[in-house]
Amino acid sequence: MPQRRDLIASAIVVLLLALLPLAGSRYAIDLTTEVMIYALFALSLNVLIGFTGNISFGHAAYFAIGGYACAILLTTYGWPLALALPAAVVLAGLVAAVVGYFCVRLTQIYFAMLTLAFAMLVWGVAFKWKEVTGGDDGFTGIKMPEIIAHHVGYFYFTLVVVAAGIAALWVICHSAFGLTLVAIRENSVRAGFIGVDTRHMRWAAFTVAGTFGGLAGALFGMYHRGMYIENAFWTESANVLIMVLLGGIYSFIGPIIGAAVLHLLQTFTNQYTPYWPTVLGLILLVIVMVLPDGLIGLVRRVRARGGRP
Amino acid sequence: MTAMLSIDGLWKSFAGFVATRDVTFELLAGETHAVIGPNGAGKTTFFNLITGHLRPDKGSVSFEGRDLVGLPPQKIVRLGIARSFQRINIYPRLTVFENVQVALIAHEGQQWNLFRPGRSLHRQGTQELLELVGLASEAEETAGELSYGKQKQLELAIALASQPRLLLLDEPTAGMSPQETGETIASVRDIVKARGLTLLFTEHDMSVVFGIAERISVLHHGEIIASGTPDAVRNDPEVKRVYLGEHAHG
Amino acid sequence: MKYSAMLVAAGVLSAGTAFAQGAPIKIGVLYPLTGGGAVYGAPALVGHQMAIEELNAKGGIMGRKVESLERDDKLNPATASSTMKELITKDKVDIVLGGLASSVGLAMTEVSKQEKVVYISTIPKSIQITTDKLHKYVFRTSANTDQEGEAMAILAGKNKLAKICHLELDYAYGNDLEAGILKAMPKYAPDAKIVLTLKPKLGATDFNPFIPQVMAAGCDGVLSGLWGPHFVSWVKQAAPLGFFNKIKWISGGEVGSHEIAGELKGEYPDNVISNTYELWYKGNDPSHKEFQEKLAKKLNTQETPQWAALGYIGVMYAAAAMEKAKSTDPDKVAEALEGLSIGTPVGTLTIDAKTHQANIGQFWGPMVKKPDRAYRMMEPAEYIQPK
Amino acid sequence: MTLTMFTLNAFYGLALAMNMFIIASGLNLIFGVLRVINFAHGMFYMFGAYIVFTVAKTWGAPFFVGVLAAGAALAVIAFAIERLLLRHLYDKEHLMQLLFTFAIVLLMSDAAKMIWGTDQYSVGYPPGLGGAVNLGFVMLPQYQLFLCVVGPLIAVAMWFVVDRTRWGRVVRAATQDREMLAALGVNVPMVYAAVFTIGSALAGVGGALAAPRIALVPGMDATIINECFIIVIIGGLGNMWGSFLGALAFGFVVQFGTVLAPNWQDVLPYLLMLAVLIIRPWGLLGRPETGH
Repeated sequence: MPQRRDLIASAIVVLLLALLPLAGSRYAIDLTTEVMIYALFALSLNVLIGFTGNISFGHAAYFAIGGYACAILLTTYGWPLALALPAAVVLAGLVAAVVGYFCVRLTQIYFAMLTLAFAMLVWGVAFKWKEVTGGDDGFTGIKMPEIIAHHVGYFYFTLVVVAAGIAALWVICHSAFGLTLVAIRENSVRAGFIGVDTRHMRWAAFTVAGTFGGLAGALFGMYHRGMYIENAFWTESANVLIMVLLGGIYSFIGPIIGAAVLHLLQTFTNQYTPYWPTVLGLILLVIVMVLPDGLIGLVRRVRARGGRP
Repeated sequence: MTAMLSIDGLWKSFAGFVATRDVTFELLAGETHAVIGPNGAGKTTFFNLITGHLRPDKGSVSFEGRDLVGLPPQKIVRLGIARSFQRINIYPRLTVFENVQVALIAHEGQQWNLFRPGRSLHRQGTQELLELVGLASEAEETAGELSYGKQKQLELAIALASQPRLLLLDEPTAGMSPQETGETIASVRDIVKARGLTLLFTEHDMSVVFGIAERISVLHHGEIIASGTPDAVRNDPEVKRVYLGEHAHG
Repeated sequence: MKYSAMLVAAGVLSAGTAFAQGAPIKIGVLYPLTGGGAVYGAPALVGHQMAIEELNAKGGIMGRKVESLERDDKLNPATASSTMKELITKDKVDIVLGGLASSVGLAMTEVSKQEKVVYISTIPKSIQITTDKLHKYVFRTSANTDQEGEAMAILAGKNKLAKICHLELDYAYGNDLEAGILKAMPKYAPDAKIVLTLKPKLGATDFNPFIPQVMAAGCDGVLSGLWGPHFVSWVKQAAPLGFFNKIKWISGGEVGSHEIAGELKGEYPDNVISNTYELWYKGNDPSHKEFQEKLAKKLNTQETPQWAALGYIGVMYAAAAMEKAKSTDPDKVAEALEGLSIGTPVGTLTIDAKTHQANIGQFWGPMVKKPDRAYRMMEPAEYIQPK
Repeated sequence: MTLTMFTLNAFYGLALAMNMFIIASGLNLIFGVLRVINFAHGMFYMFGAYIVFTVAKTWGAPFFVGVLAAGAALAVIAFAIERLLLRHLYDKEHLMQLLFTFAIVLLMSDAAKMIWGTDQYSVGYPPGLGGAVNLGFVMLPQYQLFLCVVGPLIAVAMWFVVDRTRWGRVVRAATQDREMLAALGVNVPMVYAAVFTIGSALAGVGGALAAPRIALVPGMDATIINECFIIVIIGGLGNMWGSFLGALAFGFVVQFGTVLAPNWQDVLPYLLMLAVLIIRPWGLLGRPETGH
């Protein structure tokens, strides 16, 4: 069974990550924390894209809701983390459920544009509800529990939460539910004719995606000690969409790889040149013209070629 | 025998073009019934109206006494009607095995299970269905890469996975070589007999139609112009004029 | 003018100077270099680079070579936050400068607080940086919205405005500037009354919903916080209607700078009184001439933009503070910055020990036609400096 | 709101609508025929504006020569993009086409920075259109009046070409069934190239025509592409009169909405799209796509 192999590989990755702080580089710790958060964010979006076949242009909305809610509950209301984090995640999921109810009535580009419209509404609320969110000054100065205020503590916290989140998504994506979603992506008409209520399933997938997106957002806000309206803007939605596509939508781990590669590339490119758009543009051209399955597809193809001489 | 499916005064038109015109039709439990007619006669529309893909403008469709009009496809499937499609309609990126497995999951209502690994469910049942349609050896292949004939067989397996009592097959041998056609028809006939299914199918190959159908209905311009045993239909003057006349080679 | 060429050459340092022992001093800087913010970020970075080159030519800071690490903040606070952390934790910079947007300035203020590294805000005006969010390590060498608002109130009083229409962009800077103006009006323009306040959105390109309202309100003057492209679009859409014929337009947002005047040329309207940090044709200090000549040479044009001065002053303050502290230790540098006075191209500036705000002023004045020029110039230009 | 104000706002709403329609019509044409969602359309618009700046202001050519130059330049750019790259993507998934056009946006944004730098620019009104017409109770800017004429002219011209010419019939047929066209001996690839070229040239012309009214800055493409999408979507993708209607809805909602509820101005277009899509999921004049 490949599952056991995957399990062992994942355990090794988590273990290696857990050892990272021993290496002592603060920078590596911070960067890895960021990558883990983006990986969860991208993975949550892929529940919609890769597993259900619906492209969302507004996934940043749930990221922002999770981030803002957690930040505000911790700071303004002084809730303990053990309550604030779940509450933020649930709120993101609830909003996703409400928005999803309307969006799943549409398909393809209309679906995408409606997700965009709702996301921009979330952005508008974050912008205008200044008393609560800080408006476009951002919500800074998030109060953090002592135990995770230090960067190493926060790294382990993120590692545990992201690992748990990814594990949960893995279970969901490989469950009967997940397999049925894939059937809907592949052929939603046929799925209807085997007795699947495709709209309800897509709605559920939308909610799952929003919930985990909210979790990633909560982690993000605490990491930066601030949430900003830019986090809800459509450019953020586009960014995570590119992560997913870069990694490859047809595999579970594709988006994780996409998130890591895009974020690291973006970070390193910015150290040398402000011409990041050119770099990204060329990467996208390569994906589109020669790597439609993303990086993971490339890996598979290379492996397939190696395996069958 | 009682009527399993009764259709009464069914109408459907698209932008002024009448695709189904006042169709009244009865399907008896356990029979093998063919719907024939020239291209554009409205056969696929007729199937789509029964299975909920389209909503009729007028008329009623009832299955075992239950009104189907207005029900979405997924509800109708659950009542015991499954279908295949004229154009290939599978999940191309899933494996052959998963194609059938998903249908079994859906049939058992397990699509809402977020925790049980999908690939561990109904392995036995999937295997049996694949063996039934002769795809056991291709189980782990990607469905979209199968030959045309095999994809048709896969469709049949998907339809059967819903454990239907009534099976609707839309052109099950379309695009097949004569040899494939023969094999397919033989297997369909065996399955229908073994499982005691009622079969309603459309088909352009007259040798197939007259080979296995117990009763035949003829659609022409959306109307049923004749219905009865193969012999009765063959000799129906109206059918001869509008249909067999045009396709004398049939 | 194309600053993009400069961006490519970023980080190239003057060679040939002998430096004392010791690792180079690292100065990190963030400006927006892509997208809409690059209009300001790119020239600010030019000034920054010029100051670094000068320092190294003179032997660096405390005899140590100065290294400049320049990054694009993409006008995005989260990017700025990550990048600033990276500069601190990976590159081990001794101080961080820059920012443009208020939100970016506040995000950098937050990182500075967490990481205990000095941050000098060189463009962001958000009042919060030096009030609510003030901490030991954050300083500002640009003006803030209270200072700008005060100057506008003074000018409203001087021009004897009675009925004022107030225009601000509906975001942090606009709202803060509005508060600054309202705070100062009772003192400097007690007779003036604001009869209409309108707030177009940030990034608006179409001002038709607002222009008729202002024209119908019968104001004798407008106080405006519409900067850069907003001002330009407003002018283009309002001028054909004769908008500027009777109304005095007193504007913050540096639309009195040469960038705007030189671009609008003949389209620049009458009756505009505005501000700018620096004017290539007017300096407050003898050192301005030297600065101006160098900048002109670097950009290959006499008519240089104002933003370079802000980037330049930030570096000068960083250098002076380290020299004074004789250390790069953030605590000592922060202490040195408190109350520190230095000469800059726009005159001697002092950072207030309590508010951490430099008393940088701005040139204010009417934009007038000149017979020998294609563009308008500020004349008389008055340097209004906060006390 | 007084009657005068109402008239003015109605006029400005119309002017905004026409300005947007000129740009959105090209986007819609491309989608209708190629089924490609062209994110680069906003960038083409920005290039149009910058090109008119270079031609009319830097080189001193007449404004309308600049407009034609902008249209021509974008036609050449678009033709090259279509022939060299885009045509290989028609049989791939929508997502890939989307990413492709996004890549073009990124590359062109940096190209613009290299060509024009990061300064902001301004283009003057063409002679005779820089003033206002005094109707006694209101003053209307001449240039806006001019745009109110050009917009419908383009709509009518497009309607004529698409609905009344042989070439238009081919284009319309291409939206229905590509295989059929090829079977009829029509050079489908060239039809596609032509449509992409014309649609993109319209973006260039739209940018050039918008240029005298606004400041030209990097990033001016971002807002416009979102707004064009909204217009095309609420009108019904691929439907020319739908886009016209969508532009009108957009113009009036944004103009009146901004006057009456300025707090909502940042999200007005999105609210409009939200309302339309919830009530009419396929846009005002769009039809649901049957099957899959």
